[in-house]
Amino acid sequence: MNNLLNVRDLRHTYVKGRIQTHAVRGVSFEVARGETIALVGESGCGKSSTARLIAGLETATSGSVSVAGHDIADIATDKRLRRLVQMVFQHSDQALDRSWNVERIVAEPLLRMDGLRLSAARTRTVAALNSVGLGDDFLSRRPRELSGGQSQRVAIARALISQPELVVLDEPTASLDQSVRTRVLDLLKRIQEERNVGYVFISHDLASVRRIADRVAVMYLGRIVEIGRTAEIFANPRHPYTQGLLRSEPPIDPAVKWEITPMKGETPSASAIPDGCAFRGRCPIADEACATVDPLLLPVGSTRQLACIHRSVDGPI
Amino acid sequence: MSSIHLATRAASRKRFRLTVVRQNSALITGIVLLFALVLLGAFGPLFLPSPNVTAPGQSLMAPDSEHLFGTDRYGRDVLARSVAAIRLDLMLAVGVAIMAMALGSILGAVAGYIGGWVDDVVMRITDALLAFPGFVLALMIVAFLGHEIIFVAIGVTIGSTPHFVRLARARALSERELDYIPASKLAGANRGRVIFGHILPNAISAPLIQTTVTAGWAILDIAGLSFLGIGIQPPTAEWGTMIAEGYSDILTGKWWPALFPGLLMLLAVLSFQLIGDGLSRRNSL
Amino acid sequence: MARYLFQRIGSSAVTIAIMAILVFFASRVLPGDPALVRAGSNATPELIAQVRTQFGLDLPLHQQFLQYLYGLIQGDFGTSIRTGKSVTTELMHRLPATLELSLVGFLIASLIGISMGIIAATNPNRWPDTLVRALTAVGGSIPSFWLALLAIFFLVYNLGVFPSPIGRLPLGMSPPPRVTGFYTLDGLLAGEVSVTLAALGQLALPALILGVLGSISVTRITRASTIEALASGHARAARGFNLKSPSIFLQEGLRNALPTVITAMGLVAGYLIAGNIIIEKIFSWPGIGQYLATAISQSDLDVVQGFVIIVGIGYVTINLIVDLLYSVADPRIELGGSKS
Amino acid sequence: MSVLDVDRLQVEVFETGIALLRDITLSIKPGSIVGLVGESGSGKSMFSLALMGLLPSGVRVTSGKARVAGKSILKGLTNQYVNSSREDIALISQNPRAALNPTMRINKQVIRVLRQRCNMTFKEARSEVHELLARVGIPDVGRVANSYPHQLSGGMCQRVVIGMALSTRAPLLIADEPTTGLDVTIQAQILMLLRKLVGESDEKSVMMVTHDLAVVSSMCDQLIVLYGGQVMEVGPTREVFANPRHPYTKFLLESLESYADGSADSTPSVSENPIDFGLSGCRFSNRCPFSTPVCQTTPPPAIADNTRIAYCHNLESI
Repeated sequence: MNNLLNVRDLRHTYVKGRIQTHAVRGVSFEVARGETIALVGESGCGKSSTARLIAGLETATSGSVSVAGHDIADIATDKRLRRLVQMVFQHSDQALDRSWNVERIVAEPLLRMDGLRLSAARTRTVAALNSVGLGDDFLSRRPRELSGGQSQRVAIARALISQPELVVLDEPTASLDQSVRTRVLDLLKRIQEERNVGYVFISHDLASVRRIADRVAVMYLGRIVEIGRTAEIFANPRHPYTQGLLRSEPPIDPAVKWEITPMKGETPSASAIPDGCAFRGRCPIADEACATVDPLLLPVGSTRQLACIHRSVDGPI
Repeated sequence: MSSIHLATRAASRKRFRLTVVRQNSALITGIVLLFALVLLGAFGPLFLPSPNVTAPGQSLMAPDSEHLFGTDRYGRDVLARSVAAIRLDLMLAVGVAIMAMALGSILGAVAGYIGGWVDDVVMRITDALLAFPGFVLALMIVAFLGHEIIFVAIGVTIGSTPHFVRLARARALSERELDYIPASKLAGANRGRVIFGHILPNAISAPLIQTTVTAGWAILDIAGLSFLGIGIQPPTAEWGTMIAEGYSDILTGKWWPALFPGLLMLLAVLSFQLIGDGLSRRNSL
Repeated sequence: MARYLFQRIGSSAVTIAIMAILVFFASRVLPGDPALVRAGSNATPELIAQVRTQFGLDLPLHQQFLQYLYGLIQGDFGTSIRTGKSVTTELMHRLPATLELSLVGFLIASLIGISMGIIAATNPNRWPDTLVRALTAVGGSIPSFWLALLAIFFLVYNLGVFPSPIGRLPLGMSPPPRVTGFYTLDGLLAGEVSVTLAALGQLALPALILGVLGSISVTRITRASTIEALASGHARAARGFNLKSPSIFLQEGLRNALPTVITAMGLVAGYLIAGNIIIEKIFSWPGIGQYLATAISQSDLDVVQGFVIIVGIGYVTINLIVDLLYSVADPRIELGGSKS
Repeated sequence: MSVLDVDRLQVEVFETGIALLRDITLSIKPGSIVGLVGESGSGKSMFSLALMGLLPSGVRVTSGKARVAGKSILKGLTNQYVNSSREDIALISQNPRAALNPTMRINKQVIRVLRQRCNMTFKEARSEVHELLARVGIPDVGRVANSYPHQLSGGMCQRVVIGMALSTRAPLLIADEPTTGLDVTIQAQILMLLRKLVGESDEKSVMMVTHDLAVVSSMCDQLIVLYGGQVMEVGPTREVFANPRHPYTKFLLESLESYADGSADSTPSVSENPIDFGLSGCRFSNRCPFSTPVCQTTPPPAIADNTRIAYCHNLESI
């Protein structure tokens, strides 16, 4: 029980009318203290649903999430445990209540969890703002007076003020300009070093993943298809989906001629998942076996797992 | 060249300002109009004869310098009565609109945020109430409760509330999807805190604008009920009652007892409408 | 499609049921003694007791409720205390008069509303638009009964453009044999063109007033939703493709405003059914509105109940039609559910 | 002859006189793909709207000239947009789903463009639809042609829009954030398609309006960097990436590279101040680490160097 976060066979199915949407289909992983795991994938891969389940914003259909030994159901309902998991959201322009000022926004966890008054929380609020690089002149500002980067810093300050042990970062830089992204990521990294907090980092942006994550889990249609150390995955992707994903990212060096065969097709709907391997419709190496076998996520080497029946043997491909 | 250029630029900029003023003119006209009516209602009675003093010898006198709006069939001064009605009608209408706004917004925000069966129940009832124009609803309630001012107020309030429920619920549903709501849940806020601390303050602007329009409608509904004889009863000076009393006179060519109260009512409703229009334009800009 | 229709009819039935329950509770449970209201405020205790027994108001509430429901299911809205006749019969007898007036009013409202809306939307923020906006602002503020009185004073008594407001036919003319209940149609069916013309003449002014008042919201919504549609991404893209302006106005503007306009027309249709209580009273139009106006001033509560339920059913039916048309007009609505 | 020639174009908010675009000068050669890059608020979308004559109400072109395929698109003292100019431009807009009419089936929309832009008869246009859709790599042509936009994915919709844009035979294609909001694998499909289709013709030029430097680096021959409604730097993509001259371009590229490879942010103190449209000088001067007093007050001069232009007072000293 050394892990900060344990996710075991997490599943989540939404039912709307007669349509069942299988957003998360058996996801397991763990995160150590001070570690960052990135969940990457395209829209509909279930990474955001997983994030909400881990934060306790929704209840899983089955499976378990535990943080620091506490079940997420207890954390979500118990005020004393609630501080353990916090979250930073995607849209910088809607992450803050526009009718509140920065002081109340940042102090809200202290007001609710610890029953403090705003004035009693002042010192800690200022400290939290300072820790994200904002001065106390921001206290009385309104969200509409903040730039995207500043909004996201305020959101980070709010997430950190209750001293969480795990922070779920749901595409925290997606709505920011390129030049601001780097700074926000660096800020998150620095905070992690200071506080030894664990991160679950959700992103579709591979560059930001490479910058911040210790390990990467690549998701497709509600499953993890490949998981391993960041450097390993980027240097030597083994799942055909991971390979296609990395290849699709345009290179930033104009001297490199970008000439690829893009991955074919589009992600099927999560309410009509193909039999066998869910990726086979887009996979360049799929054969008949893939239509019948649903590949398990199996270890290849000591630090890596892979869900592909053609790549289950260890060794270079 | 450059001077010509500057001149055309200045000219078109002026044209642009004019359109801006024209766009805001609704709001300005509305506020001025309402303000004038309120002043008239507050201080007018000080300078006018009592609205209820009858003078049998002076019945149905055409407008002249003594009675600017003429007299009705009991010899009462139509101007004094029309002005006396401002206070009653405006206060009643504004009170009704505010009550309906408060009730409807809270119900709508709660239903929209909590969802599930609470939402089902609230919206089912709202839909059933919306199956009637507010006027019919008010009419039914007044018919069942009795013909008194308080029941008229209750009736028109209930008739106006469903719109606010709809409006607030729609806003609550979209607010609920914004990231700051789960963020405050993670901060430990319970449902009540989320609804009253976050959802309502952000969802309230549309209902607030709707309140002014509703006040206008409430004037029409209240007067309509009185016109049918089930609202405010004579001899109280009220626009609808006065028009009803002037109804038979108009057929004999005496148009003033019905015309003037209607004109004032029109201006009152128009002022609320213009303010509502102007506010929603500003809000959407 | 059939499945969707059944679902919608089912939910309409639920709405009507809830409405009926609300009406019952409004009449029995709200403060105020129903027997007292019915007997009148000057009634003797004996009379009140008699009214109580006569209307079953002395029974326990749940029994009253069951009786009321049982009656409703059989189409029995009770008895008028004023005339002693069945409320259902009286209302059904008067319904065609109201429908005829409402229908013509609705057509006028749609015609005026949609054309004014289009005129305004083709010239946003220029003088035709400003004029239309000013007209709708004033029009939306006019009390209907006041407008009707002024119209009668000027157009009937001073100018004589329209006949006297004395109901569906001039004095001395007898109605045509009843087939549809619409005098204009029945006159034609019976071959009495003079009756049809006379009926149309009587109909003209009240229908015009209803139409003008009803056109306000159609105008507003046609204008607003067309302008909104013309400002949308696909309208901009169509201009980006340099498509022709009339084509853009029709396909990007009006076509996409259509679902909203249909909704507005539905609201107006509902408003007209009820909104002519006052107009019918002023024009002595023998429809259900006038019947209600008389009944209400005399606390004839079963008539009020019956009226409310009939109007409710009418309104729910209109909503059903609107929803069906809406789903045809907007391909994004999947029949049977929500916007995708 | 250039496909697009813009000379000192100025776009202002009328009410306040704030210049959203200031002195924009640039040109695009036939057969090239040019990237117009900028972060939010840079005015890149405003510029493409100005070229299309689709500026929002209250915003006008106040001075400057613009020619598309040699024809002036603005006329007279008031800089009114010449409506027929749009014949020479086709727009591929952001959010392809919203760019298609939700109440029309795809085939009707395509037919409409073909009839009105290519003077085809209804029959000709109808027989052309399937071929057009197939050319943009749509696999299931019959089904897609019969669908409404909401029944298709964003990628499919963008293919349809690209197909319609190419069918207009306009020499200039403006692609406004054509892949923003699409998944990265779909983005790769669309970008490859766009490059292939543009490569097939020598006359067509594309102006890619984007915030994504990676897209620019892999797609564009030329690069125009915009900040606060002002051009910062213009030049061939390779040269600008290899050796940015303007402090803003430097900052942008360094943050991108350090972002990608994980190294520390080495750019000197570039502040996070928001864009100040009231600045009479260089719009970047309130963030620029090399800012001098003259930067605040005077718009920067164009310093040309061979194929490249940078707008900066202090190029020599940096």
